Parts: sequence; structure tokens; C-alpha cells
Amino acid sequence: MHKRAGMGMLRKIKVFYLNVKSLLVGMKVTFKNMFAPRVTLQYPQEKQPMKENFRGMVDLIPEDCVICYQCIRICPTAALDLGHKQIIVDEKKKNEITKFTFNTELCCFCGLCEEICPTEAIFLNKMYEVAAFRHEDLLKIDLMDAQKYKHLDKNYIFKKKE
Amino acid sequence: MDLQELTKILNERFPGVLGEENKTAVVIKKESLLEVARFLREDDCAFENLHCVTAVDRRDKMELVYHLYSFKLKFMLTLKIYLASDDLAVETLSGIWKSANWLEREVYDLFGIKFLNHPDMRRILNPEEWTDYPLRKDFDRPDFIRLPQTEGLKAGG
Amino acid sequence: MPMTNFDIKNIDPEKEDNLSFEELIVNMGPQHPSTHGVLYLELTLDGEVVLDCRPHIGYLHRSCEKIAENRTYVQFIPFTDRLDYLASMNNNLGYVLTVEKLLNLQVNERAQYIRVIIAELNRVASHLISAGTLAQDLGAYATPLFYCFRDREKIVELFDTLCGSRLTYNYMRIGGVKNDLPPGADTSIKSFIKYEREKLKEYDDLLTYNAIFLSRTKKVGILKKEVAINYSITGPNLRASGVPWDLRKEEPYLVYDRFNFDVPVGEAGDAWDRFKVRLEEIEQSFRIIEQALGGIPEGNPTVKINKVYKPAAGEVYLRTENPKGELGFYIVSDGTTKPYRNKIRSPSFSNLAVLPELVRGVNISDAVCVLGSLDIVMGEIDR
Amino acid sequence: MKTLILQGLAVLGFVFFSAMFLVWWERKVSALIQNRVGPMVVGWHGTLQTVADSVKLLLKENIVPSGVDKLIWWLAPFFVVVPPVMAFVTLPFGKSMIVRDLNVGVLYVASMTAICVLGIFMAGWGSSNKYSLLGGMRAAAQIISYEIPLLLSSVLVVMETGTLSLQGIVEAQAHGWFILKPHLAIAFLIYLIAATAEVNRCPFDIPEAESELGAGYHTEYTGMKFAMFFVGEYTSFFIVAAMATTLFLGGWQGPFLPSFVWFLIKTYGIIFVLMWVRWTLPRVRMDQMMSFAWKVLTPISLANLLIGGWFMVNA
Repeated sequence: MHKRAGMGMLRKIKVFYLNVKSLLVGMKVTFKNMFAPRVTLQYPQEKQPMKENFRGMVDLIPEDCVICYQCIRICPTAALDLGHKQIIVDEKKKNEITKFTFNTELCCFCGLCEEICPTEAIFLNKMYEVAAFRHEDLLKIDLMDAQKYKHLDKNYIFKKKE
Repeated sequence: MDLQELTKILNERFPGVLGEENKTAVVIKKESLLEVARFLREDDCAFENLHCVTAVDRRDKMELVYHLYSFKLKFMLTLKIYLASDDLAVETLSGIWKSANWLEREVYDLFGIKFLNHPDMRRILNPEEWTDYPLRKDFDRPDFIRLPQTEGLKAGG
Repeated sequence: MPMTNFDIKNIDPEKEDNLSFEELIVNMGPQHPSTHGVLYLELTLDGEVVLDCRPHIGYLHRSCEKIAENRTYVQFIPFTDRLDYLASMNNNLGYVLTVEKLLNLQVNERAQYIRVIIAELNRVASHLISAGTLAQDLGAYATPLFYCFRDREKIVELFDTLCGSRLTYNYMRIGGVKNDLPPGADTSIKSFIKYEREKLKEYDDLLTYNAIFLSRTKKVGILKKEVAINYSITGPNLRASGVPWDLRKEEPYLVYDRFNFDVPVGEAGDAWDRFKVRLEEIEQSFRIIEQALGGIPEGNPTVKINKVYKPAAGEVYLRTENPKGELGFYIVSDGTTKPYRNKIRSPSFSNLAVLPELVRGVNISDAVCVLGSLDIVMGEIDR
Repeated sequence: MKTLILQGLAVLGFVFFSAMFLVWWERKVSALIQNRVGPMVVGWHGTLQTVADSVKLLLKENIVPSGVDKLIWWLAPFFVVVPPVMAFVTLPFGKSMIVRDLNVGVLYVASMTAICVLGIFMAGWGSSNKYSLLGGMRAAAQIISYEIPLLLSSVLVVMETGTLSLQGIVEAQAHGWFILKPHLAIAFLIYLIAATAEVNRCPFDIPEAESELGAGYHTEYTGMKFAMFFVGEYTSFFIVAAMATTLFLGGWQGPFLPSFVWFLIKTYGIIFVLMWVRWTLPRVRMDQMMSFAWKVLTPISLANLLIGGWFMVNA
């Protein structure tokens, strides 16, 4: 009886010791991490370069577009709007885009339009900071305009995808 | 175990409950659902798991689909019943499988099929005061964003 | 009830100055730090003990199933990203596998291997977040969460180079994948595995065997085997209850039957077991990835998406083992380019349904712990 | 009178400076542990971040939720801030840097830190918010339970020195800190654990348990009132750390450096350890915490008191 009580006490002390040890082991982990390299960036000052095929805002090279309407068909959210008309230049029939707009509000940045485009005219650029002061600024972005995202990002320059 | 065997067992045990022939599912009559379900759960096949309950709106009728799973047989049974559009009510299975509780509530919410004797027959995803059933084929709203009609639209190659 | 030594008859209910007993109804959520999204729990409390819990869901309901009926098969892939947004790759995979089965489409070997590697990596990422958020719910202020995010970041970076997105990948394609693995992916995945194995030891020190963590999670929210099966619980939660059931093992899809891995199983089915099973699954995923990287064949895994798929009329129900449980897609086709019905059987939905059963009679702190250990994602529950 | 006012102002100035410094320091320590850098923008390494934050809190709208018990709700923040500030009066910062060396110093400080519970409970009750109420009730139970081991372990020091005056206690440690004696070392550990619970810090932060109760008793407070809870919390934190220094670590005693530097080094050392603990360990549950106080800490401190007394009589 006495022996068992003694064993119980010993066991309790052992459990207590193990408990305290487990806490100290955890403290050791956090202590080690105090000297580990930092993993964060000071965001507005430091920026991570975007990856090669990053999917940002939809962009267009107007002269490459052949008006095949593939992107309009594939877009799952109806974010793109395209219209065209026939004109005659030098007695040759030619198609001209009347409107090609992009609705940021609906876009889900899936990149399907970029993938399906036969001439790689439509693509997703590397812009990711897309805050605007007015709701309307994001609704109808004219993709034919080379300055299309100037109102969202003053450093925006139209650039073809590498 | 495959579907033929199971159909045979069910035919022997419950003559006359099987509805029309179906290659992928066992179709039974609505009235005998509870009986058959209890049999499937407690018999040797041991369909312990009611994996999924859903419905398909076939316009003229409503198709209620139960996916039962048996760990023992490693077999997924698709059990179907058809409901007439004017009588969308069926006995609940939540007394047999607890998982039926929420799954049936979801079907009620999206299709408007009432489950009789269900412990908590409320809408689950949509607001309770709403009266529409969104997954029915005739459900439509003017504020849906529709994909553009692009049939025949093509200019270049 | 706390009225045992008290003569109830002497209480006059008319008099206001008498002691009165009242149940406290607390609305936990929809905005609450530890409900993992917009979940609203209506808790009935007696002091701090939960008497009843009624989950209200649907705050994130977008009716994905209705959307699916109006989209072609390819167009719906981006929407699957948004179901369980912590494991988009696995959702993509489940959907494209279902459509491929509907179409009877064969996928080349390399694509299958890539899919396995990517799906397992995403499983690791999802389990890391689950571990971090559980620790956060238990009050280990942010530190484990930050560590988990730090490690997950490496996977996300890899996915970023792979498909150009960090959360909604839209990577799997019907019949293949979007891009081939980038050059150097092999070494970077291997070095990540080496790094993460060391970090897993740290997690064990910091959380798994920590005395306070143990006392908070052991014997809390015990989910019995029978209850788990009856509620159709799947995934790590089921395995923690002692059912060695893993679809990758039992009904292998893709090329999972070629790999050698174990199915970690818990004993008691309590919160700690659920946590531990997830951590062990990370290790098993690493084993699968290593074997897959070793045996990956040559070939072209990519497919063009401009094909229109027109499956024959019919229906398919297919499940895949997602990090949260078994994700099932039930697609009914009527022979057109759009599915007639697309039902998403989401694992978190069934896993959450068991919550009232688990939290009845426990402390409010434990209720939070149970919810955290179930590892739910609201995007998937509300769909 | 003039010196009294000056001393009062010095104390107040120090209180707010110390609270601001501690908030910054806490954020830096947490950042260190979590592989981050913490606040970096305002001032050198974000040193002025807390100033910016307090200005923001000052300018914020003071929202009074409908249904609050107005008087109690308004008074609560003052009850949280004022007592710890008053406790500063008798803290020996240096050899002669003490406002009033009360001959009941230990009791005075203990009672002042204990009054905080009143403010916390008032906040919990007055907010008429269920989360706040739960937090307030938890705080009341917790602080009162942990008061006992806290005092029992300080009693040991009082027995050792025979005085309740804090300055007297520090002077008694001129030839060796009390922590070097085994029974007092145990008392120090008990004191530290109880003090952590006393100031509601992790792993005993259940009154404001963020993941359970939103923010506990100060859920409904905004703007300056919220800031006052913050100041009160960090001031109490400083007080318990300073008391640990005074009672066990020799107070301002130390070679070479001026006395108040030694005092601050030791105090901030203890604070650092407590922060390190906070950012490592998970939170305990209410019932576990109470049983830990009554079944573990109190018996151990009583036994320790007995052993300590026996030592003193026989040595």
C-alpha cells in the first residue's frame, strides 16, 4: 500500500517534470526562431517581383487581335465585351473593333482568355495593385487604349508579355 | 457486388418496389423508401454511409438521388426515387443516417422538396423568409449576369 | 442543473428579487475570430457550459451549382477554385476527374504524376493552415499560425511559378494540366520537403506534445467511430476516430496505387487525434511526392482548352480524397455542352453537421477547440 | 506641496511612457519570435508607432453602445488605470528614488493591483454584452484566486526581512538576492506564475480570450477608453514585474551602474521573459486554470511557507 502510494507520488512528479519540460522545449523553439532570418517584406517599399506567368489585369495588344470572339466565349464571368464592324479600306473588306471593354468587377482572373487566344493578343499583365477611388473606374476599362490602367497605377506602361 | 446483384436482392426482398430499369442506379418507388433504406443499412450489405442526397429537376418530375456507401463492399449505390411535381414530399431518412439531416435540408432549400418527419425542416443556405427554390430549372431572376450570346459571332480566323 | 441543494418551491417566480436562472444565448459569429469564416453559431450556455448549439450557414452562398448549369465544362473549373479555397488544386482535380470519367477520357502518364504531386503539395498546405488555426483558436497567439504560413508560403510560391496564381490556381484541365512543371521544380520540391521535415519536429515541440496544448485537446470533442460514419464524416476527421479509410488507398484514382504510403489513424477521436492525424498525413504526402518525383515519366501533359466537350447523356458520381475529406461531384449530362446538374458534395458540409453533437456539454473554450479541430472552410460549406 | 506635485507628475509621465514603451516592446518581441520585423515605419524601428496609435485612439469617436449601464461603463476604465498608477508611489526605483516609502508597501501594492479586478468586472457588467459579462466573471474568479499564491509567496519575503517596507526589503538583499535561497526561488516562480495570471496575460489571458470571447471585457470600448484599458493592463504588468524585482531580485542593488538602471534592467528582463512565454504557449481553460490555482499553486506555496519558516527558525 505504502509502496503504491510512493509510486503514485513518483509518477506524479515525473508527469510534472515532463509537463514543465514540454513547455520549456516550446520556449526553446521560439527562442531559436528569434534569430532565424526574417521572412516578411516591408511591403510598400519592398516589392516581390511577379512570377513569369502571373495573372494580373487583362491587357490587350489591339493590332494582334483577329476578332475571333474566343475569349468572349470562354470567359466564365462575362467580364469581357467585344464588338466589331466591317469597314472598307482600299477596297478591301476589313474588320474593325468598335469596343473591347473589360469589367474588373466580374473578372475572376482565371486566365482562360489568355490561354485560348490564338494570336496571344489578350494576356494578363503583372499589375496587382488595383485600388480605385470610384467604383466606375473599374467597370468599363477600354482595352484598346494604351493608357488603360493609368488611372489605377500611375506607373503603368503598356508592355507586351515576354 | 455490383448493381445487378443488388437489384436482384432487392427484387426478392421487396417485390414490386423497383421502379423503371436504370443502368446506373436502383430506382425504387417513393412509398417504400424508408423500408428499403432500413434494409440496406442493416442488412449484410451494410450501407453505413449516406454520402450524398441531391435532386435533379427533370422539369416534368423531380428526381431524388441518394448515394449510399458501404465500407464493407466498397460499393457506391445510387438510389433514386421520382417525385411528381405536384407532390414534392417524401419521408426523411434522418432517422437512419444522421448525415441525412443537413443534406435533406439543403435539398429542401434548393429544390423545395419537403421531407416528412424531419427534425429540423428549415432552409439551410438561403434566408428563411425567402420563397424561391433556386436550383429548379424554372428559377430565373432579372439580375442574373448572363454570358453573352456568341452564336455565329465571328469576324476573323 | 445547479438547483440540487436549493429548494425550488420557495422561489416565487412573481417576485423579481428572487434568484432566477436563465440560459444565456450567445451569438458566436458571423463575425467572430475563431469561426473560420462567416459561420454563425447560436450557443445556448449555462454559465460557460454549452447546452445546445445551432449552426447557421449560408452567408457565403453563391449557388455554384446553379452557375455550373449555365457554364460549359471548361468554364466551371475556375469556380471550383473557390469552394475550398485552401485546397484549390484538389477541387480542380476532383472536378476534372469527374468530367473525364463522364467523357471516358484517357490522361497521359506525366499529367497524372504531376496531378498527384500538385494535389499532395496542396494537401500539405491545407493541413499546415489547419494546424496553425487550431493553435490560434487555443490561444497560442499567432506564433504557430505564422510559422505555418511561413512554410505554406513556400508551396504557394511554387504554385505561383507553376500557374501564375497564389490562391485560385485554375490549373487542372480536362485531359491534362495547364502547364508542365517548371524547370527546377524537382529540386525545389525536394528541398522544401527536407526543410519542412525539420519544421515538423519544431511543431511537435511547440504544439503537439506541449502540456497545455495536450490538456486543451485531449479528451475534448470525442467523435466516436459509429457516430462519425453515421454522420458521413470523411477525411482526417474520420481517420482520427479510428477508421483507416483513405480513398487514395481503398479506391485509388490517378496513379495512387503505385505509391507506398500509410494511412495515419487516431485512437480516441478527440481534437488532439485530429490534429495529430493531419500532421502525420503531411509526412505521408511527402512520401508520395518523393516517389512520384522519382518515377515521373516524360511526355506532354498540357492540353489545349479550345475544345468543346459534349459528353453523352448520363451521370457520374466521383469522389476524391481532399484535405478536408471526400469531395464528390455528381454531374448529370444531357448531351449538351453544359451539365444538366452539377452537385458538389463538400466534405466540410458533412463535417460541420456533427458539431452540435460534439459541443453539447463542453466548455465554451472547448467548443472553439472542437470547431477548430474539425477544420472547416466556409467557402465549401456554403458553395 | 510643490515637490509632491512634481513627484506626481513624474510618476504619471513614467506610467504613460512605460506603457507606450511596453506596447512597442511587446510588438517587437512578438515580431522577433514570429520571424517578422514588427513596426518599422513611424520613427526609428517604429519607436513612435505607439504614439501614433494613441493619437489615433484619442481622435476616434467615442461610441457609447445603447443599453450600457452608463455610470459603471464610464467609470470602469478609471478603475483599471488609477490603482496601478497609485501603486507606483511606493515602488523603489533607486537608492533614493521613491515617492513615499510606506511601512506597509507590500500590502499596499498587492491591494492596488487587486483593485483592478473591480474595474474589469464593472466593464464586463456595464457593457451589457454577453461576451463582456463572461470575460468579467472570468476575470473576477481568476484574479481573486491567484491573489492567494501571490501574497503567500510575498509573505515569505516579509518573513525573511521582517519588514513590509519595499525599500527595507531591497536593502535587506544587499548581501545576496533572495532568489538565491532555495525556498525563495520556489516562491519567486510561484510569484511569477501568479503574477502572469494576475495581469491576465497568456497563458492565463482567459478574461479577454480573443478566440473565444471576441475581446472579453473590453469588447464594447472604443477610442480613449480602450486605450485606458491598454494603459492599465501594461501598467499592472510593469508593477508586477517591478515587484518581482524588488522582492526577489535585489531591487535596485547592483554594481557599477546607477541604481535605477539596475532596477529597470531587471524589471524589463522579467517582462521580456513573460512576453516570450506569452507568444509561445497556448491558453489554458478556465476550469484548468482554477484547479491549477487551488490544487497546485496554493498548496505548494503553503508548503513552501512552512518550509521557509522552518528554515528561518533553524538556521
